[in-house]
Amino acid sequence: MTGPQGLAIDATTVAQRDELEVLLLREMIRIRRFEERCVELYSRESIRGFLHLAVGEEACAVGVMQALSPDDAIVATYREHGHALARGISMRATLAELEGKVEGCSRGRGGSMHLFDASTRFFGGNAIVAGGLPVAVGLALADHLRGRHRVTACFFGDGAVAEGEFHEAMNLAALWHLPVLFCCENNLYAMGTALEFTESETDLSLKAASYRMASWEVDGMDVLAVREAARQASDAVRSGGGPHFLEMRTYRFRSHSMYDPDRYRDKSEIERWKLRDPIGQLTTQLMSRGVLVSADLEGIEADVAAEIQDAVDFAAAGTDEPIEELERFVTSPPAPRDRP
Amino acid sequence: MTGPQGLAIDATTVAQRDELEVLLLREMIRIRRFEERCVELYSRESIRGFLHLAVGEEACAVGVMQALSPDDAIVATYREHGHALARGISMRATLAELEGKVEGCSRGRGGSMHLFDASTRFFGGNAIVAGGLPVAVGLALADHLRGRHRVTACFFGDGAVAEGEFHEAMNLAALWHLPVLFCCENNLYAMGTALEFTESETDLSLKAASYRMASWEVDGMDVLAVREAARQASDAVRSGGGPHFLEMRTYRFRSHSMYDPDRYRDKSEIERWKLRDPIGQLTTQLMSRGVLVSADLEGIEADVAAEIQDAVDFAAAGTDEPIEELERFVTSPPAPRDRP
Amino acid sequence: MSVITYREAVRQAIREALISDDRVFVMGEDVGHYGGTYAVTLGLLEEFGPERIRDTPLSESGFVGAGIGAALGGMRPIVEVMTVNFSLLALDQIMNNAASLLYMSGGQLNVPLVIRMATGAGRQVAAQHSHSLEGWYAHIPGLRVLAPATIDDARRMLAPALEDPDPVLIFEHAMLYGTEGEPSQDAVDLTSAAIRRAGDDVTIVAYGGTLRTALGAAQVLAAEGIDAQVVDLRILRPLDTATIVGAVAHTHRAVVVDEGWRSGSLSAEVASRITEEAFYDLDAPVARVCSAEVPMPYAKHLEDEVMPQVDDVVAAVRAMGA
Amino acid sequence: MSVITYREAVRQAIREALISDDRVFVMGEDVGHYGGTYAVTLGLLEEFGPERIRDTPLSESGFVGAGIGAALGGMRPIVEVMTVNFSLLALDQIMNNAASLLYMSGGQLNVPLVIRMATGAGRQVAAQHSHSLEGWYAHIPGLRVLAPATIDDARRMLAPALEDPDPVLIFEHAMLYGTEGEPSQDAVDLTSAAIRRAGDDVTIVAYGGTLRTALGAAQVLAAEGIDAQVVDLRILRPLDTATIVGAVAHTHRAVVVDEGWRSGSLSAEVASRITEEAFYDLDAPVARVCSAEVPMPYAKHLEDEVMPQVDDVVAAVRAMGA
Ligand SMILES: Cc1ncc(C[n+]2csc(CCOP(=O)(O)OP(=O)(O)O)c2C)c(N)n1
Ligand SMILES: Cc1ncc(C[n+]2csc(CCOP(=O)(O)OP(=O)(O)O)c2C)c(N)n1
Ligand SMILES: [Mg+2]
Ligand SMILES: [Mg+2]
Repeated sequence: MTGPQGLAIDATTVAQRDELEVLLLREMIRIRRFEERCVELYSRESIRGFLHLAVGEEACAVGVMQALSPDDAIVATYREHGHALARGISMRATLAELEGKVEGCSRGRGGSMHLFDASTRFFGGNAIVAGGLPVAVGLALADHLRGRHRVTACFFGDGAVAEGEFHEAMNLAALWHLPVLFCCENNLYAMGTALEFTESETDLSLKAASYRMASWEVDGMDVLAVREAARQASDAVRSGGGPHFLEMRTYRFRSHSMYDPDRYRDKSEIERWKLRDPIGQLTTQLMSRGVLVSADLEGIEADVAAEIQDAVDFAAAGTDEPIEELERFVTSPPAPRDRP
Repeated sequence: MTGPQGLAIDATTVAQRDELEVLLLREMIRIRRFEERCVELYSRESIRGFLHLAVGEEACAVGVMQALSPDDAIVATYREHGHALARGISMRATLAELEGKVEGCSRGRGGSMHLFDASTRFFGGNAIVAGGLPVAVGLALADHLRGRHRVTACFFGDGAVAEGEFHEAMNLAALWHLPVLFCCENNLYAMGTALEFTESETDLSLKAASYRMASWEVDGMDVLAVREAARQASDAVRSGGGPHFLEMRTYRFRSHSMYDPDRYRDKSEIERWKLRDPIGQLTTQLMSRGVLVSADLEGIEADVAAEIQDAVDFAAAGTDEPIEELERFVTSPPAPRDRP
Repeated sequence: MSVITYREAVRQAIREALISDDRVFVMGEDVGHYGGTYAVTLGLLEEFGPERIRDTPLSESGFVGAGIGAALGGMRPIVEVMTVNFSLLALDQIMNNAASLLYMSGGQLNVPLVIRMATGAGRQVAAQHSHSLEGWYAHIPGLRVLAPATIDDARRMLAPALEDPDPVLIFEHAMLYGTEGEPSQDAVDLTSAAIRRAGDDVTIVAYGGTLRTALGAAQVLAAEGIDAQVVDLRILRPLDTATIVGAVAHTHRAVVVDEGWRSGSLSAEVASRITEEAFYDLDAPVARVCSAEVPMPYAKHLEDEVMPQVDDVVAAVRAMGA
Repeated sequence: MSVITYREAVRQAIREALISDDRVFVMGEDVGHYGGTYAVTLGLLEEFGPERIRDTPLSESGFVGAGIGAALGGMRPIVEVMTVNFSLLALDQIMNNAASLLYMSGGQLNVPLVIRMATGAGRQVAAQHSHSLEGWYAHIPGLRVLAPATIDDARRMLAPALEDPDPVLIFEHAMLYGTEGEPSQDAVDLTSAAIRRAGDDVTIVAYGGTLRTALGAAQVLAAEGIDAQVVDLRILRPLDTATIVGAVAHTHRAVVVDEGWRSGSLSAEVASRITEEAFYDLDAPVARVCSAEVPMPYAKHLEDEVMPQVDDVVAAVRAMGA
C-alpha cells in the first residue's frame, strides 16, 4: 500500500481496508481544501482566467486514480485539479500553475484548465468539451500496437456526451477493442443546462451499450464504490477486455466556474445533494466504525492545511516566465540538420 | 393516385394496389436506365467529376418518395440521382445538371453531387458525409416552430453513422421531438470499407434506440416494403410522433464512384445480391401475378427510353453559363439600402 | 437615451428582433437557463419562452447545421456559438452549407442565418479559449462577417444582418461586453468601414477588439504631435477597400492592428489591398501589429506580450517615420 | 532511378518509413481495403497488415485525435485525411491539440504526427470538394506545413517530417498524383523555398498545384523576352522569407500565384512579407493571381475560370510592366 501518489492498492485484510479508506478520505480532503483555498486566491486575483471547481465530485477523481497504476495514462477536462492531485501531481506544481508561475506543472502556460505532467502520464487538462476523448483513444491505440498492458482513463462530463467527438471516440475504441476506461462524471449539468435539456436518453450508460461496450453505473458520491468499480473495470480493460464505460453519478456543489451566478438550479437541490457529500459520508462512516476519531481527522486536516500552506508559499515565491522565452516550445528546437 | 411526381398514394383496392406496384416499378426502371445512360455519358466525357450511382438501391429512393407528400422536404447525399428523379425533378433538369448546363436543376454549378430543387423541396445533394443531417433537423425545427405538419426525410449511408454529426443530429431531433424521418441506406460499404470495419455495433437500428427514437428495419431491396415502412413512419412523424429512423438494407451493384476499381469485395457477393435486384424481383412478381405482361414491360422500357433520350437531347442542347455570371449568387443582390 | 454596456446593446438588439419578427429565434449553448455565458441573453428565456430561446446540447456542428436548416425552412435564426474557439467544430457546416448553398443551388436556396460568437483574448483563458479566428471566416465567399467595435454597432448591426438573405457572422470581442456608451438611434450600414478619428499623418486600421488599441495609440501619438487617422473595418467581409485605401492615400502611411496571429491574419489581406491600390501613395511599407505566433499562454504578462498593445502600435508608427 | 509518378513517389516514401521504423503506421479512411482514394496506399495493406494500414470509420475528428494520442504514446502515425475538404471536421483536434500541446504543457508533450491530405481543385468535383485550405493551416503556430510540388519533394519530404518531433501537415495537390518524373536520391530539407527557375525580370512565387502554372507562365513569358524567376515555397509554415525576399530583391517585381480564394489567402501573407522587407526594391506592387471568390462551380469552363491559369499569370506580369 502506498501514499497519495501510490496506486493499485489491494486491500484484503480489515486493517488494510481501513487504511485504504482513510487514505481515500485524506485524498478527498486534500482536494476539497485545496479548491477552497483556490477560491480565496481567486478573489485575491492570484488565480485568474476560468476556474472550475469540483467540490462535491472528489470521490470520482480519487476513486478512479486509486484504481490505476503508474503506467496508466490519464486524460482529463478543464475541471481537473482533483484529477491532477489524486494522480500525484504535487500541490506545489499544481498551485504554481494556477498562479501562472514557471514552477507550475505546465510552466504557467496552461493555468487551471491545462494541467499537464508527463511523469505521471497526465495528458491534460483539455478545455474543449470532448476534445480529450479521441486523444485517449490514440494513447490506447499506441499501447495496443506496442503490446503494452496499460489503461488510458479518460474523464469527461455529461455534457460531452452530446458532442460528436464522444460518439466517434466511443466507436473507435469499441471497434478496435482498445484499452480505454471512459470515466463519465455525470453531475447532471453542462454549465447551466440540465441533462434533460441535452440528451433525449438521459441514462448515459445506455449510450455505451449502443457501441457494444461494457458499461457500469456507480454512485459517484461514494468513493469506495467508485474505486471498486474502477478497479474492476480497469482490470478488465488491462487484461484485454476492451474499453469500458463508467458512469459516475455525482454533483457539483459550487457554480460551474467563478463567473457563473448559478441561476439555473434550485438551492434546495444543492442542499439535498450535500447530504451525500462524499467526504461527509465517509467521515461519518469511519467514525461510527471507530476507525477514525476526531483527533485523527484533525490530524488529517492539519496535514492538509500544512501542505496547502506550503504550496501557497511555493507558488507565491514562484517566478514569472521571462518574456524572452515567449516563443519557446511553439515548436521543438530545430533538429541538427536544420541548424544553420 | 398520381404519376411519377405524384405522391401519397393510398392503395386500398386490389386494382389500386396493382397500379401502385406498376408505378413503383416504372419509377425504379426510370432511375436504373437513367443511371446506365449516365455511365455512357461519363465515358464520353459529357459528365465529369464524381459520379456515384445507386444501381441496385432504387427501391429505397422510390419507396420513400412515394410515401411522402409534396409539402415534405428531402435532404439527400451525393448518391442522389434516384432521390431527385423519384421526388419529381425532371430528367431533363437532372441530366442537364450532370452535364453542367444552365438548364440543370442547379444551373450547372452543382453537378451530380449537388442536385437542388426548391419547387419540390429537394434540399440537395450534399457531398460531405453526414453533412445533411443537421440541416434536416433544422428544416424540421422550422416546421415545428411554425406548427406545420410536414416531414423532412433525410437520406444517408451506413458510413455516415460513424460521423459525429450523425450523433448530434439524432440527439437533437429526438430531444426536441422534431418531424424528421432518418432514412439510412445501409449498403454495407462506405466506399471500400465494410460496415464491420466502421461500426462496433453493426445493427444500425440499435443506434436509434440509444436516442429513444423509434426505429424500423426494412428490406431495402423490396420497394413495397420500403414504401409501406416509410408510409407508416412518415405518418407517425407527421402526426407528432417525433423522429423515426428507417434502416433500409440494400446494396449497390456498381462501384462506389466511377473512379473506384472495386477491389474490396467479392464478385460473388455482388452476384448474390443481384438475385435480389429490386427491379427484377418486382417484375417477376407482377408478371407471375399477371398484373404485367411482356408487352407492358416493353411499353415501360420504351417510355423510359424516350424520356431519357429527350433528356439527353435537352442536355446536349443546353447552354453553358456565361462566364460573366461567375460571381452571381455568391451572395444575393444587395438590398435596396446597400445599393449605391 | 442613456448609457448602456455593449452587452446590453446586443441584448436590446436581440430583444427588438424577437419582438418585431416572429420568425426570429435564438439558439445556442446556455442561452436560456444560464442566461448566456456573457449574460447577453439574460432574461430572454423568461420573456420569450424556451421555443424561441432555445438551449442546445453541446453539439456545435449539430445546432449550427440546424440553424442553417431552420433558415432554409423560413425562420430567421440567431445562433450563438459560445465562442469562436468552439466554432471550429461547426466550420464544415458554415463553409460547406451556409456559405455555399445559394451558389451551389444556382440561386435557389438562401440561408438567412445570423451566427453570433464571442472572440478574442485578454482574460487569461489560455490557448484553447483565446482564438481570434474572424480573419479565417473573412476568407469564405458567401458570408458577410461583422465585427462591431462600438456600442452603436453592437446595437444596430443585428437588424440589417437579419434582413440579409444570406448568412451573416457577428464577432463580438469578449473584452468589449463591459464597455459603456450611449447608442445613437441611427441605422448602420453593413458595407462600409468607418473613420473613427480623423488625422493626417498616419492611418491606423483596426477592428473589433483592436479599435480601442488603435484609438489609444492615436492619443499617445497626438501628444507627440503625430496626427493619426483611425479606420474601423467594421465589416471584415466584404472589405470596404475604397474607404481604407482612400484613408491611406490621405496619410501615405498605414499600420494594421489585428489580434490574429500575424502570419496569414486578416492584416495581411488589408496590407496587400492597400499596397496593391495605393502603392505609389505610400511613403513606407504598410506595417502590421498582430498577436505573437504562439498558442496563448495563461500567465498575464505573457498574454499581454502576445496581444497587440498601444505601445506596439505607437512603436510601429514611430518606426515608419511618420 | 526510373520515372515514377507523384503517387508512386508518395507511396515509396510511406513504404520506406513503414519498413525502417516500426513505430510508423498509416491510418485513414479507405487507406487499406480500398487502396487509398488516390491509390497512394495501394498494396500496403497486403504488405503490412491491418494493424499498420488501418482503415478508419468516417470519423475525421476521431481518428485525427487518435493520431495525436498515438503520437503522444510513442508512435509515429501517418494519418491520411482523404482530402482537405473533410479536414474541417478535424480542425479542432489539429489546432487545439496537435498544434498546442507542446506549448501548453510547457515543453513536455511532443506530438510527432504526420497528417497527409489531398488538396485543390481541377477535377470538376464542385464546391464541397475543391477547397485549397492549406493557407489556413499555415496560420497555426505549432504546425509545419508542407506542399510538395515535385516528384522529389513527394518522395523525400516524408522522412524528415516523421523525424520532426512536432506535427507536420503535408498537402498533396490532387492534380499532381499522375505527374511523372525521375526522383533524385538527395535528401530534402523542410525549411527552405526553392528557386525552380532562374530569371532576372520578375519573380513568380507559387507552391503545390500552382507551381506548374508558374513554370508554364515563365515559358510563355520567355518567348516574349521576359525572364521570370520561379520560387516554389515548398514549406508554407514556417515561410522561408529570406529566399523569397532575396529573389524579389533581384527582380524588383513579384507575382504570387495561389489557388486559394484571394481574400485572406496565403498570397496575402507572402505579398505582405515581400512588401515589408523589400519595399524599396520593388518597382511595382506585388501582384496576386488567386482563385475567384466563389464556391467552386461544377461546369468545366467555370472551374477553369475560377482557378489561376497560365494566362492569368502572364497577364499579371505584363500588367506590371516587367
Ligand atoms: C466544444 C466546447 N463547447 C463549449 C464549451 C464551453 N463549456 C465549457 S464547460 C461546458 C459544460 C460542460 O459540461 P459537462 O461536460 O457536463 O462537464 P462539467 O462542466 O459538468 O464537469 C461548456 C458548455 C467548451 N469548452 N467546449
Ligand atoms: C466527411 C467526409 N469524409 C469523407 C468523404 C469521402 N467519401 C465520400 S462517400 C464516402 C463513403 C460514404 O459511405 P456511406 O455513408 O455508406 O454512403 P454510400 O456511399 O455507401 O451510399 C466517403 C468516405 C466525404 N465525402 N465526406
Ligand atoms: Mg456536467
Ligand atoms: Mg454505404
